Amino acid sequence: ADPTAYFDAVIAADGKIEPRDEMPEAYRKGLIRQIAQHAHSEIIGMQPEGNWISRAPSLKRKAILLAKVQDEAGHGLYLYAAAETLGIDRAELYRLLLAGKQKYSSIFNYPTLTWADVGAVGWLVDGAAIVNQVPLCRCSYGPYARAMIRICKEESFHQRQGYEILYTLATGTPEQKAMAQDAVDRWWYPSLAMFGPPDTDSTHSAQSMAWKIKRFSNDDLRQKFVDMTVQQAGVLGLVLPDPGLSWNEERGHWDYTQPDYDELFTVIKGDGPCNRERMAHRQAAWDDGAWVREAAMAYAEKKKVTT
Amino acid sequence: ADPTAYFDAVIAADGKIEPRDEMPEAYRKGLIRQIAQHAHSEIIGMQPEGNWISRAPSLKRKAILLAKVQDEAGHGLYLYAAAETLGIDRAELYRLLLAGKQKYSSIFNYPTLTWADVGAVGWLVDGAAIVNQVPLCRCSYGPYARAMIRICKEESFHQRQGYEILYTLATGTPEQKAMAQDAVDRWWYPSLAMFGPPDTDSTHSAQSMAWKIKRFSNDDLRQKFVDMTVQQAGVLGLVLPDPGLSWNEERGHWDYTQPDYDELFTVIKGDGPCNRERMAHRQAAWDDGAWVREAAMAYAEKKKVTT
Amino acid sequence: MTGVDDVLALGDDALIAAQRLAEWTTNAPELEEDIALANIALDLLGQARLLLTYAGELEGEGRTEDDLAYLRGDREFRNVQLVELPRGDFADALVRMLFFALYQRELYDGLVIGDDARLAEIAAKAAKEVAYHVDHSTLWTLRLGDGTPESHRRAQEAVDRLWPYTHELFEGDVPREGWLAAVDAVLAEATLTRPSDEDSRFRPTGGRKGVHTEHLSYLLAEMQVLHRAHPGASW
Amino acid sequence: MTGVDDVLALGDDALIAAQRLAEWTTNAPELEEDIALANIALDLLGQARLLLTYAGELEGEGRTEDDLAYLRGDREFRNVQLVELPRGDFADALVRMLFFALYQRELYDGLVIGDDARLAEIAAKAAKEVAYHVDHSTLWTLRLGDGTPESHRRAQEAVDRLWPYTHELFEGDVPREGWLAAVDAVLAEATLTRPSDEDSRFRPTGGRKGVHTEHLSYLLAEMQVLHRAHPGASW
Repeated sequence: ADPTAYFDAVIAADGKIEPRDEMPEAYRKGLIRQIAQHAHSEIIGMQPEGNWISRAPSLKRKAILLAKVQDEAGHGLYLYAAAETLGIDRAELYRLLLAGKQKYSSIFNYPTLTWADVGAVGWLVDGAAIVNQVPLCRCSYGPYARAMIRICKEESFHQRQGYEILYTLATGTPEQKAMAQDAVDRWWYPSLAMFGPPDTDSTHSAQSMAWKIKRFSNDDLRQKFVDMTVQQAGVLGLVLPDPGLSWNEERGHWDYTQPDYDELFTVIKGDGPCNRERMAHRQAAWDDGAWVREAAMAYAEKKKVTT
Repeated sequence: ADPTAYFDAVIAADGKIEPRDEMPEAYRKGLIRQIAQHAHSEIIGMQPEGNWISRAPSLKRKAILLAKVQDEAGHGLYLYAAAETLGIDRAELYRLLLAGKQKYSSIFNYPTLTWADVGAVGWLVDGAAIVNQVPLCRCSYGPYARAMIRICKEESFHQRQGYEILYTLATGTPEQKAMAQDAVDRWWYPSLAMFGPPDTDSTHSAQSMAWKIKRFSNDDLRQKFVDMTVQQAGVLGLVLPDPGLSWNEERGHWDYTQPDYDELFTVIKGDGPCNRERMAHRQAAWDDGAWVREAAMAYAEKKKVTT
Repeated sequence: MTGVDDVLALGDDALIAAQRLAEWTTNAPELEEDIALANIALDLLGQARLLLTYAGELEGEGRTEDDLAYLRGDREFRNVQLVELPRGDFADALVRMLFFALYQRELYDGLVIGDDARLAEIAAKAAKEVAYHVDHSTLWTLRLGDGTPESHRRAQEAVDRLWPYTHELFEGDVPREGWLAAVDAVLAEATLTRPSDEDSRFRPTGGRKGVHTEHLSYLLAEMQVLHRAHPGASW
Repeated sequence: MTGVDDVLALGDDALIAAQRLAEWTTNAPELEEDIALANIALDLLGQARLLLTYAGELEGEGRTEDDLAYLRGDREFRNVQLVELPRGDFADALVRMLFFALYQRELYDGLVIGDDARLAEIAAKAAKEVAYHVDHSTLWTLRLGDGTPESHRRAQEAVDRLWPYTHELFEGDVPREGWLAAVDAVLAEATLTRPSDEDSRFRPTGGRKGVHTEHLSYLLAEMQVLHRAHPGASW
């Protein structure tokens, strides 16, 4: 039998590929790359928000933020587990991350400068992530699709929390409202850039579409995010920093100014404001923990021997 | 000639012993111990005040405090230099300090909890130090006496600054005044204890008196400090935390309650609130600086060879 | 009747312990531990909120949990010094958690059957959480103590460094015997040595009266900065 | 006419540099260096006070040096990011001082002969101080770069880490050529390699517009905590 016949049939029938199924090597490799990048993004993404846990302005907000960052670690775990079903282990993925051989989402290379950034990250960054990720809940690789279902549920919870932070600020004191507007001013374009380069410049996309990993083009997803966000910004009473925003009756969508893709590539290549610090932080945590991981292994080894 | 004849004659004539002069071994050793302890106190004493440099409440106070702590480092330098004239080098004295073989003043093992502590340390601790040290300006060992003259001048400047901090607080807001009173409450008895155990229990004293290193008894100096301080506290409008304070017409001095000498001995033995932290801090700075000192030596060596 | 300061003491212990533990977020030696430490910090933060709210009610001046957490200076905090010590290494964190969780177990066990119904209710909820903290810190104390020579050394150093600060936990009504027996059992299995009471004359104290180490005011400066910069604002 | 923001930029550079440098007090590798670093921090603090006072006067809203130092948030600070980076090791401190002092030398040399008499006066005083900072940091860069293999490695790492942040110094009117030549001469003698302009696409910026690294708000939280806790008080 043709070894790819089953795979092709499942994909054609919109079914799920499972770990034990045969699959094209490029499908497997592409998925590992994508899931790993997604997992790394959750882990590195803990840093910009973690930056405000110690300073959260109320105990309730502190608890919510701490729980959120914890959820991100949890998402990292599911995703590394999903990647492991493709025959690679977490330690190796970590190594590739720290060696700069695998990427994470560039959005986390921007600094969180004020408390309002925690709100803006929740509202805009998680919002953009959800738009990107919801289609992945139907992606053709079973373990990834199932991980995404759980993650998307939590992400939309996080997005609501971010929105709520901004709403409280936007309806608070003049200083709080200014803080909220400032955060939106800084996070808007980087959030738009999260959908990747315009379709005309995008690599990987066509094959991913065919394999039903990706289901919508970058530009379609970006438009969806813009349409959704413009409406919410109105409710918040905050201004999106794009003078070109206008409703296009004909298209039935909002026209908007594209983000600066040169900046995006600069960040992707490692030269964003925080790339070096994010990686150095992760590396330091990893190095500092080496003796602990060794102790845990040595102890487990002893217990195996003596019991 | 009797090798100690010159020494004895100089002491008898209230003259100065200089480094090249012959001197009894016990005199030399005792002086090294005392000067080293004094030098170590300046160095360790930088920590409790240094604790507030980053948080000083005005730029002017920050500059004054930074300059004061710098002066203490300078005092340490003069005193180590004075000790070195007795044939021991600074590195060895450092080693003895870090090994716990030489002491520093126990007062620096109390924490500085608020900004007012910076004032109280200046007023009470420097005040007590000055009462202790002024007689040392006339001590029989020349280099020590000369170092003390310079140090006492700067110390009285520091004491005035501390007094001024407290005065500003005591005449400031109710919170500031409470902060000042709280600091005085905590620093009063430890400052009294700086004069050492009562004369009845004091070791070393008799010989030091005979050699004109020490010139007044612990209790005399303590009384002098109390008399001076009671009067200043009145001007500040702060209460010294001793209900037993009362003017003794007959003695012409203030009666006061003795400090808790058990507590003093606990601190001297290493079990005060901050002994461990002060030593750990100094040790860490020393260890962290090792590669720097090595580099400076290696560079000096190279320059010697090549020029 | 329960005093405000007694409840503040419990609330401040939990709050400051949570704040220190949360510093581990993104710094833990493995992902599972990032999650576990955040979980425990969340439990402690939850206890702190209930306790501070109750303390505010007892006080009767309308102060909320946030007023008490954000608008007091270090001289007004009532926590023991153990929980405010700097983060230290992973051995510090887990040995400290062991000492503190075992203390909290004794504490809450007592409150559950005590006279104050409100505290009994808080304690009943917290006791379940603390049981997990005890398990988690016990497991790690064993792993570190009986792991590698380096982990043993670090764990022993943590025990020696932190031990003096445990005496302050028992200045109140919580009996030390049960705690000591539980600690001894874990340390013994972990091949760690517990400093003898005779040798340890260094017994820092003062936290319950607002006399802290120099570390607490830095912790509070960071924790309170944003709240204090916007007086009266809602978040 | 000189703008408020221009003077604030200079004052904030000096203030934040002083605050970071003062963190070395009691932590220097030798006593002489404790004194030297405190001295240089004092010089910078003095410059900051003159400059902030002048900025307040230019602004004309009655703000004093302390209002400007203690009552602005990090988004209102105008310093370059170079001076706010964490303390780092001794090589970081001295290489940073070299880069910054050589920049300040160019800066003040320009101001001394500039149109603004007040700035010229401040610059004339500061220039003498900066000459010492240049000497001191040059000496240490040589010692570290050409000292031991470890010190060479650390010095080179400091150069590589800090270099990207030097570009922001030259976004204003200060010319880069003289600075670059001076830096090159010191680094070459110190056997250190300067990153080429072609290789360094990472050029962090934003400080002059109040966009800083995540470190500045922590520094300010600590620096301002006491002043802000007592609104309107005198010290």
